[in-house]
Amino acid sequence: MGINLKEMFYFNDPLIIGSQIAIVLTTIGIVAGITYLKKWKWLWTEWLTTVDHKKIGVMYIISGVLMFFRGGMDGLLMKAQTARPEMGFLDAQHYNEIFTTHGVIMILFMAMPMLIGLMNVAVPLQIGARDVAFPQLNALSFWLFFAGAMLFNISFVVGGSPDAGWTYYFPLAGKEFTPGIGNNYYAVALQIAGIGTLMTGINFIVTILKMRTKGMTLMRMPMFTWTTFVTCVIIVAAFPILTVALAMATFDRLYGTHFFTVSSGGMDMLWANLFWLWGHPEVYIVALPAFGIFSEVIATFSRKTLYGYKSMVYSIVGIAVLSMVVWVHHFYTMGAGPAVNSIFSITTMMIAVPTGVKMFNWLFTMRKGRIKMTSAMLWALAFVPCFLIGGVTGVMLAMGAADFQYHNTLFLVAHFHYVLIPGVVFAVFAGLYYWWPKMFGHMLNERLGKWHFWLFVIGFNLTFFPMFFLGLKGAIRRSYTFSAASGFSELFLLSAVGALILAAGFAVFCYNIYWSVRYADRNISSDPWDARTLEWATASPVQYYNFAYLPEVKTLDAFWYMKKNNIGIKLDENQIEEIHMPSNSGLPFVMCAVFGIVGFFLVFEWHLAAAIASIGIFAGLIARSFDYDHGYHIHKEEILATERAWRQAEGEVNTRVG
Amino acid sequence: MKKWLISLLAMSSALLSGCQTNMVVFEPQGPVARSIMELINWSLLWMLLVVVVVLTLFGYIVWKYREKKENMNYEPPEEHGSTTLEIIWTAIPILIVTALTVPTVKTLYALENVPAGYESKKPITIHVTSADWKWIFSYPEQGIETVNYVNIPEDTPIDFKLTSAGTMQSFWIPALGGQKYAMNKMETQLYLVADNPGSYFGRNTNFNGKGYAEMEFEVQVKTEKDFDEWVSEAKSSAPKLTEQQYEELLKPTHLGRLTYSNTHLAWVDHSKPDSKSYTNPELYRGHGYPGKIFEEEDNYRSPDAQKDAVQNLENKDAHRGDTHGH
Amino acid sequence: MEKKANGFPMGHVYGLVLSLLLTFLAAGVVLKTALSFPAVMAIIGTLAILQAALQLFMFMHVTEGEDGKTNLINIVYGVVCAVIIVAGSVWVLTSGHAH
Amino acid sequence: MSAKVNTSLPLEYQTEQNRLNILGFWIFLGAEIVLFSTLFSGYGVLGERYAGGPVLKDIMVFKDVMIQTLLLLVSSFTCGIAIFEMRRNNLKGLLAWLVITFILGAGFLYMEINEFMHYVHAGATMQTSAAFSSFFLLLGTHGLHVTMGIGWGTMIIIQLLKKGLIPETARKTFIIGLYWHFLDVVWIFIYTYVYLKAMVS
Ligand code: HEA
Ligand code: HEA
Ligand SMILES: [Cu+2]
Repeated sequence: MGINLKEMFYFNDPLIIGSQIAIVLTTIGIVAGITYLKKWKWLWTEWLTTVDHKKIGVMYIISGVLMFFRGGMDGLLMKAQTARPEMGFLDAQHYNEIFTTHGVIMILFMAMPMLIGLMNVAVPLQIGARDVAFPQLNALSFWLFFAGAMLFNISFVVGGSPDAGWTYYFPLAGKEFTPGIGNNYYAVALQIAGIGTLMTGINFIVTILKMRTKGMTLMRMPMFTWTTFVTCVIIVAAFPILTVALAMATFDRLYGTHFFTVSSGGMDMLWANLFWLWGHPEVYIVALPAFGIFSEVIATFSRKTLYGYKSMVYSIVGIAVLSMVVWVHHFYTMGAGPAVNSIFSITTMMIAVPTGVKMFNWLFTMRKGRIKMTSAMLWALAFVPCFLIGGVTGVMLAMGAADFQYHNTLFLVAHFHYVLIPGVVFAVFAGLYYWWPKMFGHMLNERLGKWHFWLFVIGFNLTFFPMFFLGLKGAIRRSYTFSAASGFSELFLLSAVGALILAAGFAVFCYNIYWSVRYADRNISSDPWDARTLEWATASPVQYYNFAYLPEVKTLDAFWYMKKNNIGIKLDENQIEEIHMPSNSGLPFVMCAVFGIVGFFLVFEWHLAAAIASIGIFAGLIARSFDYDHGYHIHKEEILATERAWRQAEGEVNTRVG
Repeated sequence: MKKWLISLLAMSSALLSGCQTNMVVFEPQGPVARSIMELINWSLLWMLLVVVVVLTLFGYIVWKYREKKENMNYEPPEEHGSTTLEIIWTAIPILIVTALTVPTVKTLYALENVPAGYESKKPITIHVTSADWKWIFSYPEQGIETVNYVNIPEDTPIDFKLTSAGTMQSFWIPALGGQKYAMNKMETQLYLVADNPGSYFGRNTNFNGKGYAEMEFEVQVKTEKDFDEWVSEAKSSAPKLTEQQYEELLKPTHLGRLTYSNTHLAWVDHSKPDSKSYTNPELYRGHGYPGKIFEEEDNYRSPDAQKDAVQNLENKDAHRGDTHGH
Repeated sequence: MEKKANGFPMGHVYGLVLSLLLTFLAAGVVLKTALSFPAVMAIIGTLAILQAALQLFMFMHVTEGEDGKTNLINIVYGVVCAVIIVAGSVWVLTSGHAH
Repeated sequence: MSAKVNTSLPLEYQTEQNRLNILGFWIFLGAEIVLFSTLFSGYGVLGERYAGGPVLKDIMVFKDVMIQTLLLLVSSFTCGIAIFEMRRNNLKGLLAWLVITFILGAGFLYMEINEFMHYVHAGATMQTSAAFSSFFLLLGTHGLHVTMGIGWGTMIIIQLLKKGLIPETARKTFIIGLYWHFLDVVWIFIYTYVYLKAMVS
């Protein structure tokens, strides 16, 4: 295994050299900064080894925001390239790499961590628990995700980017047609991150089933907790499929097997089949928690309980079940015959029914309410019309025969951005504006928030609405250029301009974070929105033990009920007992490094090195098996002191949006 | 939301009235594309209804119940839902979905057969073989093979039999009908009919590597007389394709139009499960770190393939990404 | 939950005997009978499912403990997914023109 | 997470954390069902695509498959006895039966490795054809699980020796018991849908 540095860091491409320099400089900057501020110890004890679900949530969110930058930059580059016909800004190879990384990063390394991050922050609090069921596993999940994300991201500057689309269709993605190592990154990095996600799924299922506080029956759970639970069920049912599909892909690429190859009996259709068996549930994995966030936000800012709570629950369960039986709608054109296509057309269209139930329930939650136009609520409001368009075009795609004309055109690209951006990105923004005070003890600036909102929503529609028409005119996806004669030019330009506005919106959001961290008022209520669920019953930012003692729940919207009836709000000091907490652990972080290294060696096909490095994985597992750490206890006095302090400060609060 | 509403209305009224929209999907040039368009129009109607209803409701509610200075004291009522309403908004979507399902299934089945009204006419079979990054059309009955263009007679059902020599492609002539995949060692099938003579645009829509964007072809629809003339002319004047030339043809390149007076089906039909594979990974080397390549027994390896590959690598720095020079 | 019995756990012994029986029965059907392929597959498929259920209930005690119901729902859901994945894939990839 | 202990339950259920772990493991087994069924779907689709290479039916030795099956079935039984002994608080019995279980498992592994070597000699490797790629992936994944099970079991035996029967070791033992039975279930399907099916066709 000779190592050729020239080929590893191909030094002949300005774009890539630029990125390499930027990465090196940023890394040096960060290391120097931390050293200068003497923050290494703090970083290690407070963050890298933490098992606190709230901190893990914050780390997920930070990674998600960073990945949004990367994915967004990819999106902007693509828009720049197709702004005019026959542009020479990117060549075909670059464009292919960029849409591949854009798709993967946006879905797996942006949407997933953002939502899992918010789950981590909110769900244990919403059910009145001290932490998740397996705090250390939770940390490991995060660090595996992180290892996968980092491994995937270095592909742009080391060794070559994957370039077979986020759908990674074989045989193109196999060694027969892409012999470079670029596509190895996809198979290996997604595998590592996927294992992390699977463990998150198991962790939250157990947490939600077993760790609800007294009186919180399933039908009293906040809607975000419900969607998290159902999402995790889908994760557990879908991610193992990805694990196997990726294992097959890895074997084909690294060891010359014949699962999806052209030669020796392989079948490329099997990849498409397995990919979408996972891939379709995956889009609901990202959409359902988003629906949960909207439910919380809409109920809070309409000052009403969620309309049709029960049918909301049944509809998410319905969506979850249906999501497992629609995968073929992504390849109606593969020629499986009218019987197959008919069945899957029907199952797919049926998803419109439970989704519609949710839509109407949201609308009727607002009816007779008092709708407060905070930034968080604005996102939820914009979601309704935008997602509606994405949804109905989805139903159009679902009609197998019609899909023969839409498939792989920009109509499809418009559809999925119209569901993914309102359905995920809007929700994440809504969630961040909503839970920000809970996470950090200060609010995001509402005025900047509105700028962010309007720029982003207008830019989004301007970018993607023209794509419906482009698709109907015959413009295809994944094409790096188009001819002037095609008549696509105006709409493409319009779309590019929209993307700039969109980016400006996101830039305002980043500035908002910066501004708020520096200048926002710290003197705010622990319940600034007059909200309804238990996470608002404790301090902001939340004490590391969450609750002094676990609250008792009597109804849905538990905290609202507590406030209205003035029960359980005041601290009952007699109820305070010692609290048992799990200890921090450096093992997850070490495992992240080991997995990253093994993954890197595998990507470069240095099998011996990978085998040796993977001993580290087993060492980690053994170390964990022999770890009998029982955690520690917080003493009563400490709890009392903390509680008295924040409850006293609460009286002097001057910031409350109420 | 008004903006969307207006543009949606504008769009659909333009579509439904059938005037010039420049949208190829709405300007069908044959019965297959027409039946799909009718299905699409049907769905648009219903979707428009859904969008209008939901947006109206949305606009009304948000406007009426927004927080104002006057209603700051208004405390919303406790209400938990309504079974009647729940039933209504479950049932109506089910009805709409049913209204969409029935024609969808009908069309799906219809598309697998010769279009209605053309059953009496004997279809012409054309084998379509896609390779990186070109389209090869074989007329077994006529004994002709063309590359990157296909001539067909008007008003005659064409039975396209699709397969691929390597990667997965999708065969699409939007003016004439929907698309289908072409896959190695697999045969998919598509009936199309063209109403009128003319030139239509066809292409691959399934991403298959560097040369994907340019993987297009032209469909020339001729009168039957012109078509027969073209056939006999091609038969008499076009050169014969040899196996060796064919292997050359399958390399990942862009080519212009070619015509031959025989077909490659004589020695290989890529749709057969045990047909020979013509893969040569060396020709796909790009930038970045080279990975291991696995030798397959039936890999295509002409004597100069290796040389080509080496040259390919040497040139790659000079013009990365544009190996297709046309 | 099992009692803290002192004797030998006969339940386990019966389980073993039964599972051996099912295994040999399946082999017997395959080796000694001349039924058609679908018939044999149906029979041995049923035997496999029986035997899996036997392991689940007699050895693994799925329904035991305070989460017995959850465990059972979980396993049933897993099995439903398994059927969808296996039967669905085979159906989709072997129908139509895709040979 | 609290260390409250309910002594009326068997050791492995006594603490809250133990109950969480056991439920979590069941959910994990749900994921394993999906994982293996995906492998089966791969074999179901590719299993006959020998691409002109050797055919499983011709090279397999049914007698050896039967022995593997018996080894695994009996080990599943002995594993059940081990857990039974654990519930009687009989550490010695537990250890003895566990050791027997893993020895049987090792026997199974030995047979399986031999079987694979035999196939490789007969010209059927993972690279030979799609059928053998999917065969080896399915069987290999199961075999890897058995290997991991033995390694993990060894760790637990060491811990039992060091710490005796306490709620934590009991939970770990109980969980590996579940795991071991599950591997037996998977094997039943391999036996039926891979080996017996090959004999029929
Ligand atoms: C968050 C992600 C998300 C969501 C929620 C959806 C939701 C839906 N999607 Fe989408 N989809 C994607 C992400 C998503 N999709 C992605 C990423 C791709 C492309 C991947 C790729 O190829 O790269 C894709 C592709 C895709 C295809 C494949 C097309 C092709 O490749 O040719 C199809 C086809 O059926 C489809 C259908 C649907 C349907 C029917 C819904 C439904 O769930 C929508 C339901 C919602 C509504 C309908 C609106 C509200 C309902 C009412 C107001 C009730 C009344 C309505 C009616 C009766 C109609 N989607
Ligand atoms: C959650 C998922 C998600 C999200 C949020 C997005 C967001 C965006 N996507 Fe999307 N996209 C996908 C998922 C997503 N995408 C997927 C799955 C594919 C298919 C891939 C494939 O074919 O394999 C795809 C494909 C895809 C294509 C099609 C490529 C093709 O087929 O030819 C395009 C083209 O325009 C595009 C554009 C964009 C743009 C402009 C955004 C914007 O919304 C991005 C906005 C974000 C920013 C702009 C952040 C950057 C901001 C700054 C850096 C601040 C500084 C400001 C300035 C420099 C001005 N995407
Ligand atoms: Cu889908």
